[in-house]
Amino acid sequence: MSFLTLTHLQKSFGSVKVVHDFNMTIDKGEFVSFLGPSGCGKTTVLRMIAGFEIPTGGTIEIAGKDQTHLRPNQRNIGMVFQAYALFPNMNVFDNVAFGLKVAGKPKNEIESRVKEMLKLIHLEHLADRYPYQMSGGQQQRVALARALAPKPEVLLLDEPLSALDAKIRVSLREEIRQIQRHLGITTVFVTHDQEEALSISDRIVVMNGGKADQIGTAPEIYNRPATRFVANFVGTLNVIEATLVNGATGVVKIGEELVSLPQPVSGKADGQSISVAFRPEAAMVAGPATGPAALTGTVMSSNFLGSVMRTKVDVGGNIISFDIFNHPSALRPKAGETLSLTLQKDGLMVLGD
Amino acid sequence: MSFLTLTHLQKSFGSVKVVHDFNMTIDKGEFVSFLGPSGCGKTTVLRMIAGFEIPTGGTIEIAGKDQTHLRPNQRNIGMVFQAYALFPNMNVFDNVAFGLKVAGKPKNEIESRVKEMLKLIHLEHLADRYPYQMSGGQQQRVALARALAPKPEVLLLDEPLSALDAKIRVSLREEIRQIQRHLGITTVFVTHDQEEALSISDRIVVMNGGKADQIGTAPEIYNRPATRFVANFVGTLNVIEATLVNGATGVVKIGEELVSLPQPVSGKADGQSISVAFRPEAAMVAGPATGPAALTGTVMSSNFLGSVMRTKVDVGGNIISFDIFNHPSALRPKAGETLSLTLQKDGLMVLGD
Amino acid sequence: MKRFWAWGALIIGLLYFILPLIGMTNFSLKMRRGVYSFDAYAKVLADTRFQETFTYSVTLALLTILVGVFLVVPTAYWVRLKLPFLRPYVEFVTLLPLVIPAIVVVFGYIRLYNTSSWLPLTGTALGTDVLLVAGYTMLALPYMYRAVDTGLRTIDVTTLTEAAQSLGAGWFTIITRIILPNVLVAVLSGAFLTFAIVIGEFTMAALLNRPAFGPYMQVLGANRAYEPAALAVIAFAITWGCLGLIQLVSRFQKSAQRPV
Amino acid sequence: MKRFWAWGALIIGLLYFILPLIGMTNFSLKMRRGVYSFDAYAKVLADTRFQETFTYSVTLALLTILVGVFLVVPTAYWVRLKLPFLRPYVEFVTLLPLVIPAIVVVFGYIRLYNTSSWLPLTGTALGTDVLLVAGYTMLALPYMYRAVDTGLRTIDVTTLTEAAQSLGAGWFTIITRIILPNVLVAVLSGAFLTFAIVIGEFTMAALLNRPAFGPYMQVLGANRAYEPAALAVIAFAITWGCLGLIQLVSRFQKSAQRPV
Repeated sequence: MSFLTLTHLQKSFGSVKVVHDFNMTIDKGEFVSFLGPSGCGKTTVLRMIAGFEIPTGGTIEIAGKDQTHLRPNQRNIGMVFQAYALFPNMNVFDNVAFGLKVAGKPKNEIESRVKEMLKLIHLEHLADRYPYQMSGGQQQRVALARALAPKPEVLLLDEPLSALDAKIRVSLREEIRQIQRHLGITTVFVTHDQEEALSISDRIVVMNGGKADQIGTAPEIYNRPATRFVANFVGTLNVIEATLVNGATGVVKIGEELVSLPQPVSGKADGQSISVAFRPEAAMVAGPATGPAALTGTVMSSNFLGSVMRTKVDVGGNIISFDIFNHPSALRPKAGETLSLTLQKDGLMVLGD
Repeated sequence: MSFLTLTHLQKSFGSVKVVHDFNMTIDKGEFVSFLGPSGCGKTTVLRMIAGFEIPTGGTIEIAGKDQTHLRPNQRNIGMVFQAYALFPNMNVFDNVAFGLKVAGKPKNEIESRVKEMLKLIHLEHLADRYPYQMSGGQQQRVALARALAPKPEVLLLDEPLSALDAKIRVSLREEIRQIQRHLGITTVFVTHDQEEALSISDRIVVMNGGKADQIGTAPEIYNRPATRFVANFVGTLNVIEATLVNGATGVVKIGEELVSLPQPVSGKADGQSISVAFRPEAAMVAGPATGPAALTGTVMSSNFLGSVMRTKVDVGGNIISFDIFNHPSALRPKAGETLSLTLQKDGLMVLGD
Repeated sequence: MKRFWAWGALIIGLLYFILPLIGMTNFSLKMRRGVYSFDAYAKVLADTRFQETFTYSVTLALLTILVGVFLVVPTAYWVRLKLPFLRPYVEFVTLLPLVIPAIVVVFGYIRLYNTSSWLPLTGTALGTDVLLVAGYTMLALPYMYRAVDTGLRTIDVTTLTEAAQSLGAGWFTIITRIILPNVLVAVLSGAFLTFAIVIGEFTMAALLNRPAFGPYMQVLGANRAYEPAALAVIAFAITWGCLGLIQLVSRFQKSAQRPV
Repeated sequence: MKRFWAWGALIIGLLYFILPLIGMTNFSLKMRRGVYSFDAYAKVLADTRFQETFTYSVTLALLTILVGVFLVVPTAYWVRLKLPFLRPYVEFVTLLPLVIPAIVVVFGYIRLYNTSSWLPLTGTALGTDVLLVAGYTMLALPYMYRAVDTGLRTIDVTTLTEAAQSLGAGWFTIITRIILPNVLVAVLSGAFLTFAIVIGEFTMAALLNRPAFGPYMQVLGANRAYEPAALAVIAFAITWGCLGLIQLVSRFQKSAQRPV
């Protein structure tokens, strides 16, 4: 049931290849995020879907119709920009009505549709306001309503939350997701903020150097990163040295403990050393009963970050970060202290390249 | 051993009072953060310490000497700005040397001091670079070296990390803290980012509407917020309704459970309803043995945020957020499910105003 | 210390303009010996030559503004939107009239379009007027372009254009409904400067021998004593009034479109 | 569609300048009947009146630039730093010379400083030169101020000043070591425009009766055929060359100071 299909998409600016062979199919009603550092090509792909950039190669299809060479105003697409981009000379009502007016809809239809949209974003009472009279969060909600008013087939969001304050960013992303679910509109969301992508998406595309490194759900991306880049870009990563005991069964030796990894290990001979990675939350201060893998090290620093406390431990030269939830009566590890950590077996990963 | 003393500081711009009666003493070598939303007056206090603003009332003393009416270039202060503010016409060496040249130091002393500073920030190899040839993080480290070169008595940091990327922000804040500890320089750090303030400071001043709402260490601020504003601004807060059973012993009834709070409750009669607040990490999914306070509710949504999963539960009309650490094999609560939560007793707080 | 110098510089700058003005105004009121009177003004306003040349120059000024707006607004918009790399060059081109003396341009025109050329514009009054408007447009170009470009700088041309496109709008709709309304004040202020320049211009009108206001002022200045002073004060009052109006409009527009 | 119009407008704009230039250059080379020659140029350059008036105007131009820089740089800096609310007014004041005809200013000067006044500047050649420089400075003010202000806009004046202050620097150090080096290109480009304006100016010099280059060009233009064309081409070549140089310098400076 693929709705938006990108096939062998390529884009070069002069001699610089920004997007290499990008392929993806997105289902109707799906919410997909493009996540990556600046310059990875995520915005360029979005702009090609919108029609603002012409692909150097490849095709873009929406609902089975080729869109590759249509001009932006010939495509049926709604777009929300980082900078809101409300028309400063129009009030909220006229901004939302703009697409409908351009399409030549009758006046009463425009009026009822605009009202419906303003209700959706809970701003019915601000219809007469001008953009400069509203907060950033309100402006971005109006921009969303404006994009949705002409009933586009695809909604494109280009870092819509980057210009907003932290608290509003979180509440607006939840609101966007809720509206998207309610309307069932196919949506592509571009962001460089991993937490945003992880929390909001049906699927995430992690992009790096103009191609998709991994496409998957949030837990897949976070817990089973396909490449070293994905593992490092999404979340914090600890790496320790281990010795491969049996590749076929995935058994390695960490310190003095034998640990079987969730997957078998290929490409390394038994007895060779191997890098094993894990997330900060996969390590815990060892209780009385030693866990499946134990590491002993010296505390280097312990930072209170609010809901969690992040402690760095030097384990034989590897710096391991681990998190524990804040607890008013919890003891804070002190620098210089010796500490034993246990690792959750299924949180261990062996990274490819 | 108070080193920097602010006494009854006030500042008005025209008829607008930006800072009301601000009092604080900072010890030698201490790292203090001013945390608050924009417009709370934190930057104005910093700029008064630097001498860029003249207080409407009150005094500023450094090491026992009154500085209130000295001009900025007569004070012995180092300042780092959000916008780096490196001199674009000078290379790194000349930027760092500027303060020493102005002070008329001999040439060989300048040279050795600049080299020492560049070593401190690990940029010895970039002495000949111009600001435009460096990344934001590098420029801000040069700005730090420039501020420290003339051996100021107090270092002022005005949101120095706000313009940087997330990953660099974290690593640079650790570097700043390490250099500050190494030099033992008294430092005031202004930020609107709670995680930054919590992780880096000896003490934090939470500012609101031109005055300090609370001054304390990071765990004090987070776990024992003095006002409702502090509780809401720092971290996420859940609020549930309870009934006060015995104010003197601090016993309340949450649902069907009797819970004794960490402190006694005053100002409410026994039997009255009372709002009890707690952080998302103080709630846990109930195990087989029911904990000190149990709440049952319906799951509304569950968001994967990377290292933690934040779940929202509707408990009798109150929306409660709670976090659990990500775990590859952990089950994700589904919307509509019924869930029991236990609360950690010492995570419960009663908020004043 | 330095504050004193800065204020001093500001005051000197103001005196530059105000002293000559006061002197001249004072003088223009002294036509009747011993008392202040508006005799000079009455004389000037009653002169049919004044009325004719002023009307002529106003007409040409309005034509120049039309041509300028038609030339500059789409160019400046398009350069900002699609050819930003051309911006320094276009800006450079629009600065040229400041450094090429008007006299050069007019000589060029006369050589090119004289009665024996392929397009004998200077042969008829209408043709010469066309040449004059062309020359004025060139003179006014730097101001018009700067004004419009500054206006365009205050809005995010690219994103607004893309937002309008994604909502289905074509170029005509974008320019008339989005771009023009947002740079209207800038266009007005450019138009006004153009007006002021054309009204006061002497060299081109004189060399092309057209009955414009500038040459009339020159002739009057050479032959009379009080009337030219009165004329200058009138001209100044008109321009000052218009400038004040522009400032008012732009202040109003700003306060209506900027975050508070 | 619209792209065609935009390019068209650009080309028309260019033709405006280039056609007259070509026509005139062509004409200036035709002094010797039937063949192209540089006779007209040789004649112009050999004229002692040319040498005298050119030298005079260059001297006055340099003086004007000095006065302008001394007036404008601290003012623009101080206004940006401490009196930003004054900026629209200062900008307005600097625009006035565009709308007050030079003729008004000169009449005012003559009335104020004539031989029977409290400061009889027009009584001596030196005094008149002082008046002329004052008038030129006023004419050049809009360009100088705009240029310097644009230069100041590219740096964060406030923060750089505060950074320098917190490192112990006083005002003199800040202006000479931080501000001036960073706006040097802007000052140069303003200076150059001033130069071009002063060299070509006619009205003020003629009315104050000083031996400047503008009136010389006018006299030559009225009495000769080929020489004025040659003169115009020479003037144009000089200004164009200088403008090109400024562009080069600013391009170099930009690439040396902007993020790559």
